[in-house]
Formats: sequence, C-alpha cells, structure tokens
Amino acid sequence: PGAATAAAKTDKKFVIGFEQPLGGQAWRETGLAALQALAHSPAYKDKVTLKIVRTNDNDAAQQNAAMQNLIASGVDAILFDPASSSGANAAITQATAQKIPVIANGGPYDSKDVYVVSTDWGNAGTIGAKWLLANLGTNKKVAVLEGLAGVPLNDGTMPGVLKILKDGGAEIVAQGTNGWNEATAQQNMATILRSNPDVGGVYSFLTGGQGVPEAFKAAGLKFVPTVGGSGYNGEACELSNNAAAGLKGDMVFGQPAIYAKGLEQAVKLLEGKKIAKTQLFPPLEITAANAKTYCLPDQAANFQLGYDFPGLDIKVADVVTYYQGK
Amino acid sequence: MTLPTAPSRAWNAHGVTRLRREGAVAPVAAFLVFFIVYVIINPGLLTRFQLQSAANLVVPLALAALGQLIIVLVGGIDISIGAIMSLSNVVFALSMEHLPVPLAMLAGIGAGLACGLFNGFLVAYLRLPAIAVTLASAFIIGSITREIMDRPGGGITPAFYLATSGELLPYLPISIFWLAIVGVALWLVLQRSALGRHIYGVGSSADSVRAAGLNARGAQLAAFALSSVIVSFGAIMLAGSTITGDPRSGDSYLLSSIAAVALAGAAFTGGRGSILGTILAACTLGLVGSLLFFAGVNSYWQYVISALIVISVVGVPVIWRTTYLAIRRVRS
Amino acid sequence: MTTTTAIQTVDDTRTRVTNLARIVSRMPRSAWPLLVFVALFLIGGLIRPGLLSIDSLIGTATFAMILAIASFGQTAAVIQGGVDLSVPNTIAFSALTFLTLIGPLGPLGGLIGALLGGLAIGLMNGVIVAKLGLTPIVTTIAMNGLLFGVLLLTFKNSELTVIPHLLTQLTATKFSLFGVKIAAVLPLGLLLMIVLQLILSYTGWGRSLFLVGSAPEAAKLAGQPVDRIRIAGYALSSVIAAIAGIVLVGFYAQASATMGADYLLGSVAAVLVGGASIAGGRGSMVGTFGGALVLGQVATLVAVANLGSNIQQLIYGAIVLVVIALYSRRARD
Amino acid sequence: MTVLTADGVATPVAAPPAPSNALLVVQNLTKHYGPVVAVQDVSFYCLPGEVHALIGENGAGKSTIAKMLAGAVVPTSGSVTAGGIALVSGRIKDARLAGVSCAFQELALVPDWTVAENLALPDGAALRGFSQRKSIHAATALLAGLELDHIDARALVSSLSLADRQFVEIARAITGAPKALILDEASSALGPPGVEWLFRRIRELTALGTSVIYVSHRLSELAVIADRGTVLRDGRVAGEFSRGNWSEDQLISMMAGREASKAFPSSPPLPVSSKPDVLRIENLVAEGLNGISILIKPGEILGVGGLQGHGQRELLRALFGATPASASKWMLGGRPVRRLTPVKAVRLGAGYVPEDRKVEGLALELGVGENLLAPWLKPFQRGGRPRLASEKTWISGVIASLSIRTRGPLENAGALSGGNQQKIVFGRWTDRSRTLILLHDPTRGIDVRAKQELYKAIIELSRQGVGVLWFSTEVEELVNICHRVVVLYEGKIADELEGDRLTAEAVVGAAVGVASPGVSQREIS
Ligand SMILES: Nc1ncnc2c1ncn2[C@@H]1O[C@H](COP(=O)(O)OP(=O)(O)OP(=O)(O)O)[C@@H](O)[C@H]1O
Ligand SMILES: Nc1ncnc2c1ncn2[C@@H]1O[C@H](COP(=O)(O)OP(=O)(O)OP(=O)(O)O)[C@@H](O)[C@H]1O
Ligand SMILES: [Mg+2]
Ligand SMILES: [Mg+2]
Repeated sequence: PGAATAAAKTDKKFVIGFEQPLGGQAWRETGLAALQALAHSPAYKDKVTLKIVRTNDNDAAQQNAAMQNLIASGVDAILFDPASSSGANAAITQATAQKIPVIANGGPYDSKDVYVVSTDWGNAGTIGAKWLLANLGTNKKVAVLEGLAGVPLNDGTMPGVLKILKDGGAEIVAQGTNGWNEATAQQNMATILRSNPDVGGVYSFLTGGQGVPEAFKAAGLKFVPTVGGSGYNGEACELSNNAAAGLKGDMVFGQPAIYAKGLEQAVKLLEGKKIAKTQLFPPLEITAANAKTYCLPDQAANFQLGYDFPGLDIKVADVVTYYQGK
Repeated sequence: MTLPTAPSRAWNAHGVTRLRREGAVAPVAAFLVFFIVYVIINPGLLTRFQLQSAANLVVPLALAALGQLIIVLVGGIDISIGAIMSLSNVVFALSMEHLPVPLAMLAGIGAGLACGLFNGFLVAYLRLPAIAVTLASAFIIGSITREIMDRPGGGITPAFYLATSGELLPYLPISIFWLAIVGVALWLVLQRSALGRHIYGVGSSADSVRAAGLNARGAQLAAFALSSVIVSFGAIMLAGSTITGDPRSGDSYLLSSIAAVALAGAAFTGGRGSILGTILAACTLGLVGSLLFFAGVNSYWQYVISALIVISVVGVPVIWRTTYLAIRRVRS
Repeated sequence: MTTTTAIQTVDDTRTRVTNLARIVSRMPRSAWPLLVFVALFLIGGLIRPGLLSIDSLIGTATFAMILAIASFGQTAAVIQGGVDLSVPNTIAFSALTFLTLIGPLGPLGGLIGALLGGLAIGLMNGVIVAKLGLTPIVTTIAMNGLLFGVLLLTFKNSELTVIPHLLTQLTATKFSLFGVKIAAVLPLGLLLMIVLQLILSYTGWGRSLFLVGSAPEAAKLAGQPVDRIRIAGYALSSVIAAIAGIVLVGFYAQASATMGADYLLGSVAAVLVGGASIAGGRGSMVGTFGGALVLGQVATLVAVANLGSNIQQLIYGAIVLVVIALYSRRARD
Repeated sequence: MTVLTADGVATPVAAPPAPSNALLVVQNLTKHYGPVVAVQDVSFYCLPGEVHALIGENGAGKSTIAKMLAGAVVPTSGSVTAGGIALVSGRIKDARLAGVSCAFQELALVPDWTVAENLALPDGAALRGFSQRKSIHAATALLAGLELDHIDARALVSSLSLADRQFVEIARAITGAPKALILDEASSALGPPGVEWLFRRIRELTALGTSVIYVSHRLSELAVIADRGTVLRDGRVAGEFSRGNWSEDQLISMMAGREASKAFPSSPPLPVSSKPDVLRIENLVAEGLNGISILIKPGEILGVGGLQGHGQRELLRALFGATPASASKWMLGGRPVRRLTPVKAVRLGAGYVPEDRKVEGLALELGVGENLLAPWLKPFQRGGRPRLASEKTWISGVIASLSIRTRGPLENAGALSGGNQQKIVFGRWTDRSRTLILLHDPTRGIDVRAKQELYKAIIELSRQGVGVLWFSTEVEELVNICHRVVVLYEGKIADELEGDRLTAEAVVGAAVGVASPGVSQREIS
C-alpha cells in the first residue's frame, strides 16, 4: 500500500519516521532536537510531519521492529540511526518492497538498498591518530582508550587507529576504554597513569577531552597531547582554559545535527530530486586554535556541541527547546 | 482396598488448577486485556505484516524468558542470560559462514550449553549462589563473545531469515511456529518427565529432593543446561530475524527476561512458574513500545508503563486478597 | 595459649594448623577483602615498583571510594535480605533532581530535594517488597525502569545545569595531608562509611536489619516490625544512592540519564566481594569498601599488564568468581 | 538378654556377634564431623520381622545412625549390611535399591509437589516420562490401602498439616515393601490415634519379615512396639534392652548417664492475684478457628490438647497476632485488643515460642545473645556488642537458669543442638515482665533432661504470675503440669478439663471427638 499512498500524498505533508535506538543518550537526543528544529523551521514546517520512535539498549531487534511499525503506520521515508551495521535488514527489505526510501543517518550501514547520510567516522578516528603522531614529542609512549567494545563504530575504527599509531612510531604502552563517558574516561585514565605516569600522548576515541586532562591534573602530571572528541562544551572549555598550562589537544567529533542533514536529504528525495547514495561528512575538530570560539562559558560542561550543520542554520535556542521535549 | 475415585474431574479443570498454582492466571488475563487494547488502538496488528514483525520481536524475548524461568524454577536467577545469548548468537552467525545450517545451529547451541553447564556446575556442585555465579560469568562470557566477534557480522542468509522469521507459512508467522515447538517440547520435559518434576522439586526444596533419594544436583545442572539450550534457540531466532550476528545483541534481554518471568507470576524462591504465563508475559512486555507507538504516545512512557504493568499485575492480586480478607473480617 | 596438654604436644603440627585455622576463622569477614587488596597492591608493586606508593594507593582508593559510596546502600539492601537494582537510576534521579532544584532552591534546597527523592524511591521499593510481597530483584528492576522513564520525561535539560562550585569543592578538590594530595571525596566517603558501619553494628535498628535478613519469620514472631525494618532498609539504600548521585555530579562535573549504568552490576559485585551474603544477614560497610578496593586494584593490574579492556572484563569476572567461591567455602567449613 | 549398663567411662561396648539370620547388621559404625564425634563404634543388628528401637538424648547420634543406614550420610568408618549387601556409598538411592528406606526426622517431602508426586517420583529414573493422572491414581490407591483416605493425593504437601505430612512421609517409606525400614521420630507429630495407626503398619510389615529401626523419645511407645533396642549416649552404645526386660527409669538413667526421674513436676497452686485476667477472649474467629473462648488468669497454665491440625497452630498464631483474627471480646493483660500484630502483642506483654525453631524461632547466623535479645531490639537504642554488654546479667541469667549449653553469647545459634536452640527461643521471654506466654509444643523432639528444665522454667513463670498457654502433643505433660486443659477439635473447643476430669483418657477422648462425661453431644459437634 505504501507506494500508492505516497503517490496520493504529493500535495500533502511528507510523513517521515525516525528510529533512534538509544533513548536518553545526550548526543542522539541533541540530534533529534536539531532534527525537530529543522522540521519546524519555516522552510520545512509545511512539508513534513515527523514520527520519532526511540527504543532502548542500542538493540537491533527492537530497532528492526520499530522500523516495521513505521512502515505499517504508512510513513513516506524512514531515517534511522543504525544500532548495528546490518541488523535492520528485514525492515529495510520490506520498506524497499513498498518503495519507502530508507536513510541510515548517523552511522554507516551495509546495504545496497539504503542511503547513508553520516559523519565520516572512519576518518574521525584516523584524523586524531595522525594529529597525535604529528604532535608527539620525543616521548613516543602512547595510552589508548577505545570507546565501547563490541559497538561497530568502535571496532570498525580502532584497528585502523592502532595501526596508524604503530606505523607512525608510537609505542602503545597501555590500553583501556572510555565507555563513551567522560567519567569512565577519567577513572580509567587515572588507573593507567598510576602504572604509566610517563606517557607522552593519549588517544581517546570520541570521548575523553575532559576526563583525560582531569586525570592528569589529579595525578599532578604535566599535560601531554591528547585526542578526545565527545564534542561536549566542557571539552572545548577544558582545552581553552588549559591552553596556557600547556594542554594541546584535538577533539574530533561528529555533529549530532547530522540527523537534520538526513531530514534535508530525505525531503529532497521525496520531492523527486536525486541524492548521492552515500554521503559522508567530515567531522568537526576542536583544537587549541579554535577552542575559544566553541566554548560556551554559560553552558554546562556536558552541553553537546555540533547542534548545527553547515548549510542548515539551526539556532541553539530552538535546539534547546526541542531538547526539552516540546 | 477400594478403587480410587479421586481423579474424576475433567482434565481442563486440572489444567486451570495448575495454572492457578503456578501463578499464571493474572498474567494470562493481563495479556488478554493488553491484546484487546492493542487491537482496538491498532487493528492493523492482525494484518500479516504487523503480526509477523511483532512475532519476530517477541519470540527471542519469550525464549530468553523461558530460559530465565527454568533457572528461577530451581530457585536461582541468571544474570548471564544476556551474555549467553550474545555468545550463542555470535558463534552461530560465524559458523554460518562456513558450515551448513544444522551444524551451525549445533555450534551455537553447543556454545550456549557450555555456558549453562559451567554455571550449573558451579551452582549445583560447588553450591555457590546462582546470582553471584552468573554475575561473574556474565563478565566472562561477555568478554569471550567480543573476543570471538568484535562487531556485528556473520553469515546469516536471507534464506535463514525466511525459515525463522519470514513468510514461510500462510498467515501464521513462522517464528510463532518455532516458539510453539520449543514451548511444547519444554512443557513435555517439565510436566511430563520425571526430570521436569525434579526441577520443580529442587526449587521447592532441594534437601527434600535429595532425601527422597533423587539426584538434586543433577536436576539443578540439568536445569541450567536446559535453560541455556532454550536461550541459544532464542539467540538463533534473533540472528534470523535481524539477519546478523551481534556481540551485544543479548544484553537487553537480562532485565527484560527477569521482568517477564516476574510478570508470569513465577516464584523467585523456586518451584513455581508456568510456561504459558511466561510466553504471554514476554509478549505483553515486548509489545508495550509498539502499542505506545501506534497510540501516538511519547516512547519514553514505555519504561514507566512496563514497570507499572509488572508491579500491578503481580501486586493487584495481593491487594485484592488483603482487601477481600479485610472485608470478610468486617462482615463477620 | 600458654599451657599445652599431653595430647596437644603429641599432635603438634595439627594443633598449629587448627590454631591458625581458628585465628583465620575468628577474623571478621570485612578484613578479608582488605587483605586481598593489600596482596594485590603488593603484587602490583612487584610488577611495577612505581605502583607501590602512597599516591598510587590514594588514587586507587579515591575511585574505589566512589564505587563504594554507590554500593553502601546496596550493602544495606543485601544485609536485610534483598538487593537493590534501582541503584543506577536512583543515582541519576538524585543527580538530576539536585541540578534541577539548585536553580530555584539553591544548593542546600537541591541537596534536600534530592535526598527526599531518594527517600521516596526507597520507601516505594520497601513498601512494594514488604507489603505486596514482590521479590526484591523484580521490584527494584521495575523501579529502575520506571525511574528511567521518569528521568527522560521530567528532567529536560537539567543535566545541562552548571554545577555549583561548592559541590565540586566538597568532592573533587584536592587538599594536601603530609604532602599527599587527597581528593575530598575520600575522607568524605570514609566518614560516611564509619557512620554507616557504626549504625549497622551498634544500633538496635542496624542489628534488626541483620535479624530480618537472616530470618524474617523469626524476626516477625519475636515481635519485630519486620515490614517497617525492611522499608527502612530500602529507604537507607536509596538515600545513600542519592548521596552517591550528588557525589558523582560533584566529582565528575557532569550528569546524565545513564550516569548510573555502571553501578548496576558494579555495586552488587563490590558488595559480594566485600563478604556479604547474597541471601542476607551478613555484610558490612567496611567490607564493601574493601570489595571496591579489590575491584579497583584488579583494574590497575590489568592496565599494568596492558591486556586491553576486553580481557579486563574477563579477569574481573574470574576474580569475582574466585572470591565468591572462597567465601562460600569458608562459610561452609 | 539382660540390660547391660555401661559404666561411666567411655569404653566401647564389645560388639555382640550378629546371628547369621540378621537382616541388618551394623558394625563399628563411626561418624565424625570434623572434631565433633557424632557416632563412635556403634554396633547392633536387627532380625527379620523385628522392631529395634534406638533411643538416647538429643544429640546422642540416633539420627546420624539413621541417616547412615539410609545412605544420606557417608560413615567415617564401620560397615552396614542389609541382607548381605554392603551399604556405605552414602547414596540414598543405593540404599533404597537395597531395600532400606527411611522416614527422616526432618520431614523430607517437597512442599510444592502434590502428595502423589512425592509418593511416585522417588522411584523412577530421571529421564522417564511422568503422568500426573497415573501418579494420582496410584497414590490414591496406595493411601487408601494404608487407611489414609483422608489425604487427597492431588493436594500440595505444603497445604497439609504436619501430622498428615508425617503420614505421607511414612507412607513413602513403606511403599515398595522395604526389607528394612527406618522410622526416625516418625511419631513425633502424631497424636495417639496416629501412633496406633503407625503401630498397625509396623506390625503388618514385621509380619512380612521387614526389620524396623524405630527411633523415638517416647518411652511409653517402646513398651508397645519394640522387640529389642539400643541405648545411645554421646554417640556410643550405652546399653541394650529387650522386650519386657526394662523399666523406664532404667532406660532414662542409661541415656542420661545418671539417675534421672521421669516424674513430672506438679503445677504450683494458682496465686490469688488482684491483677486483671491475662487473657479473656470470646468467640475468636480466624482461618481454621471457629469461635473459641478462653480465659487465663495470672499464673495459670492452660494446656491446649488435641490432634495436630485441629487449630492449635492457628490459635497460638492468632493470639499472638501473627495471623488475622477477630473476636467479639478480646482483652490482653487487661487491655482491649482490636487488631493484633506481633509488635502490639509483645508490647501488651505476650511472648510466643513458635512451632519450628529453626525457621520461625531463630536467626541461625546470629549469636546466642542477639537471638535472646531479638524481641528487645529497639531502633533507637544500642545494639550489637554494647547492648550485649549492658544486658550481660540478664543473658547469663537466662543461659544459667535454663542450662543452655553454649560457648557464650557470641556463638552462632546455628551451632547449638535442637534442644538448646529451643531453650533460647523460650528463654528470650523469661524475666521480661511478660503477662502471657504462648508455647507451641516446646518439648517436641528434645531430650529428657532438656524437658525437665523447660518444665521447671514454665512452672517458674507461673509462680511469677505469668499466664501460660501451652500446646503439647504429649498428653502426659498436659495432664500433669497444667491447671486446666482445653482440647481442640476441628477448630473448636471440644472439651475443657479441670480437676478430677483432667485425665489422659479424657484428653485423648476429646481429641478424637468422643464425648466424655459432662459434655453434651451438642457442644462437640
Ligand atoms: N551436620 C553436622 N555437623 C556436625 N555435627 C553433627 C552434624 N549432624 C550431627 N552432628 C553431631 O552428631 C551428633 C548426633 O546427632 P543426631 O542428630 O544423630 O542426634 P539424635 O540422637 O538424633 O538427637 P535427637 O534425639 O535430638 O534427634 C550431634 O550431637 C552432633 O554432635
Ligand atoms: N552444621 C553443624 N555444624 C556444626 N555442628 C553442628 C551442626 N549441626 C549440628 N551440630 C552439632 O550438633 C549438635 C546437636 O545437633 P542436632 O541438630 O542433632 O541437635 P538435636 O538435639 O538432635 O536436635 P533435634 O532433636 O531437634 O534433632 C549441636 O551441639 C552441634 O554442636
Ligand atoms: Mg534425631
Ligand atoms: Mg537430631
């Protein structure tokens, strides 16, 4: 029935479903807020209606079922942030059969039937690794904190990162995990520093810009070049506040507003325009040079930056409003 | 000696008695109410498409809950159930790359069984508390799983999807068919074999079972083994419905399987719990999110509503009994 | 022992063994995890001499203390025969309540509000367990889920509140004692531990928790208000979890709906390694801190050996298993 | 055969050579639990068709021997042969296969199984099929054959009374016509008719050549049923006896190792007191109770008689507020009661010694001192060691006056023997200005000396003006010590006996629903 209704609806609003598999997580909620901000902006508010579904635990089976529910409720297009790189195939097959376009939005997805609108996560990992190599001093000992073991993004990226670091002459003396959580990053970095106080650099994947420097401060050690990247306000401020104390860092992160970018592409597609099948956008980088411009001193440490996307012009105030669940 | 006259009641009266004894009346009633509300809000559930997607979502949870139920029957609780599910899922998905389906299934079930035997051995023969053992083994099994396969993948084929979760049968979702097979087989084991009764008995009083000359430890070990096999089936069904193996796929089933067993009215001290009640409880809890979606309610409410369902379905009979007693006392 | 009888002299080696066994068996359970920690600490020193320093000890103790604070409540719940799996979201709930309320009410109002919130959660857990007879594990899992929903529905944005300086000072600030830098959370936690341990060991209410945990029916028929004791036990558990939430906010300077997730199994593990009996009637706050120290030191050793995060989980599980096995063997002897 | 009295020194009695036709031969059986010597060098034999009694004080080793014979416990050394087959594997199943079955002292039925399941499941391989319907048919037939028609084979064991559970336990041991049957205090929960029933079963079995090992504390039963017997003391054989060859006093002194008298102390005269009645209750209604009225004066010992399961447990629990109940008039210690809870009951001066000391009475992991203090813990007072120190005089007073054998207030209650555990549950209420003490068969399964000590303590309570409500399964206790006895039958008071009418026959008669002179038929039904 999908194809028929889609055709009949051309003069009506497009109904666009969004499936988000980790309810309550800050980055993704900020993304949804940006998505809603865009959908309610003058350019879009007469064109689209959103149907947002959140499931829990980053669980592919639940995501798959929720996407099937979206299909059943007659959406015109589906955006989803993949819980796994292949777990939604059943729903995608069904959507494709009903000519409902599906866009993997926020992460990569392995399927020829799916459009991908995502940050270039693979590069996000290697950009940081290359920066670290370039900024290491004579001390080539490096500590590495991976993200969350078993998550595709982490396990797809970390081998490449480790290879680059090793090939570049760094010696990886300690490995831990940051759990994509600044508190965990701080605790595990502190643990590592207890046994390896002499590291010359830290690579922490997509989190750790606050926790890692805090651990150094707590241990009374001098800062070393640090790669982080949660994109929290605190990360930017940490970098700008401690620049004088010698903190050098490269915070590489993807904007959550990529969800809004996904919406833009979905609308284009529904309007009959052609879009590229795979669109990977470069991540943002906060370094000592631009940290001051990113740091919002009146916002909390875990305010998520990257609420806007180049070319979309989303306002902080709107994002905050939708973040509050309006 | 006179001939026995006692078992003259119809068998279904006996079945109802058993359901009541096993605490399954409230969850069955709750499921019926839930189902009716669901169909009123979203009649589309009864279309083939929606029924199938609902079934595919619910069947792995139902199987995980049945696995949890068996452990609960012997008076334990399995914190490692999600980890076992992930391991079995991953081993199966990887084996599918090289092996024919039956062998891959054997591999997946074998991996799960090994975990079950490990837990069961520690609980039954070293007499360690189940909750503590499985807490530790959850860490261990989870780690092994991620060593085997660090990101989603594996060789699940669309044909396997068709066979486990697809449109193989007319109207009836095939996953329900497989669940029914497993459920009936489990029912036969638990209700129609001595071993099954031993499992119930061990949960009720292990010392008494031992004093009766039965192998209580063996029954406990068997329960853990049986549970892990059922859970592995769940893992395979999950791999089929998502067409992928995933080292974190089982994580979310820990809390939900416990909640489902609770909703099923099973006694966590052991010895009491119903298969039908557990399956229906899993269906109820598994579909709360979908119901809210079709009712247009903010999906955050699903957490609140699931919790309230569990608390009220288990709690309301208690309140009812107390008020009933109070009223009777006032009257007398 | 000064006098030895003829029999004892004949069987000298055996006597010595039994004497040792007696000393060992008289040692309070809470001393075991502390001993294990000391052993692990020394092993760490053997592998890497730099680890054998006061600073390293303080560092481990600080993070262990944070886990311990989150687990003290769990200890109370376990002693009285239950378990509290709503600790994670109680932590988040209290943190976010605190941050929501400091705007209108100021830090003290926020603190009181958060603790009252914790109290309410604990009372609900307790009433459901004691009066409705729901199993603790189920009740608290349900409560944890319920709280997650409430968190997401109610506390819009409050995690983005700027954390008051006072709180950060009370928890994360380092002060110097004999040249050793100590984060404020450590003495704060030790104080909390001592107070709680004194309550457990030397008050009628504390002992009644043990009585109820070890034999609820006997406690009831001895005329103890079992339900009230239970409810109070859960209330204590949740209030301490609420304190833990605020401490976490101060120490890590951030809050989120999922901030307590690590403490679901972590708190139970710390309590178990700390020598409590999961069946109730046994456990101590000192032991729980010891358990947290052991877990923290294991993490350090794994980091020293650079085994990677995944293997860390494996070793973590194995250690928990071994410790549990040792304890229950001792309990049976 | 004559009574052999062992001297005071603990030398093993020379094992009598077993005759060649002996069915069950126990030789030099020894069991050590770590340093604890439970059984040492015990030898005896049992001929086919013979009832061999094992008697001894609590902790003498009877149950341990029974468990070794039944395969529940592996002996440290020694041998057991049944019909020529050696039995020392420590597997209950092997023993059953060799024809030895046992009704255990601690009832070994699975509470959540039906009676039928409890009867059927032990005799089958684990991997065999099981049919509810067939098992119920078989069990109903079996129960009918054993004159136990009143037990529903479909009922859950947990819903049965203690006596019925004991019947089922015995029935299970009897099925399959064992060559040797061990009955470990199988009569402890049975009233006189139950004991009669048990003896009929024993006679049926012995007529078929079965050997029966009979363990009991009730010496009066031995005169009826035992052909021979072995007396144990501290795990060793203290002597032997055979039918018609012994007196109760001889056995008692052999068991106790000293001259002890079985005489019951008599009740003290009722004090004339100006204090209000301890308990006045009219028309008490609760689950299993059907309009009971009771009056207890200060210092009065009111006995409660009747068969197990006729409402005694419910009565005591209701009077303590442990189960919901209501009455048209209810005064406790002179104060009116509306809805009673245990908390309120204790506040009003009541104390309760429950039926099952291990589960309902004690926290086995806590110390003796804290168990004694259990009712007296207050949230805002001291607890733990400071409290033990401040209550030291009271605690040591209780321990001394009841002669509780313990290493001190800090020893775990679980490490004490049953009799001493019972004394703790009792002792917590003494010297605590109580007005009413409710006793649920406190002397069940404890030894003679402990019984005497409890009798003394109960009489002391009475002397202090405390009212005592005492349910006992031993009619002798009721008749000899109580001032007055009410006998329950089907949840009602069937008879109230006092003065000359208070005789054992009258109590037993009322318990089985037979009217004794002075009670009209109407009152009974
Ligand atoms: N599990 C055990 N661990 C240690 N010692 C034990 C154990 N069971 C029994 N004993 C020891 O065995 C002795 C004999 O106990 P047993 O139960 O056989 O006594 P009994 O004669 O049956 O007493 P009762 O008349 O009270 O039943 C006890 O005094 C105790 O010392
Ligand atoms: N688990 C145990 N560990 C150590 N000693 C024990 C244990 N169980 C029993 N005992 C010992 O056994 C003795 C008697 O125990 P038992 O339970 O047989 O008492 P009992 O008098 O036979 O009680 P009952 O008449 O109720 O069976 C105690 O003094 C105690 O030292
Ligand atoms: Mg005995
Ligand atoms: Mg005994």
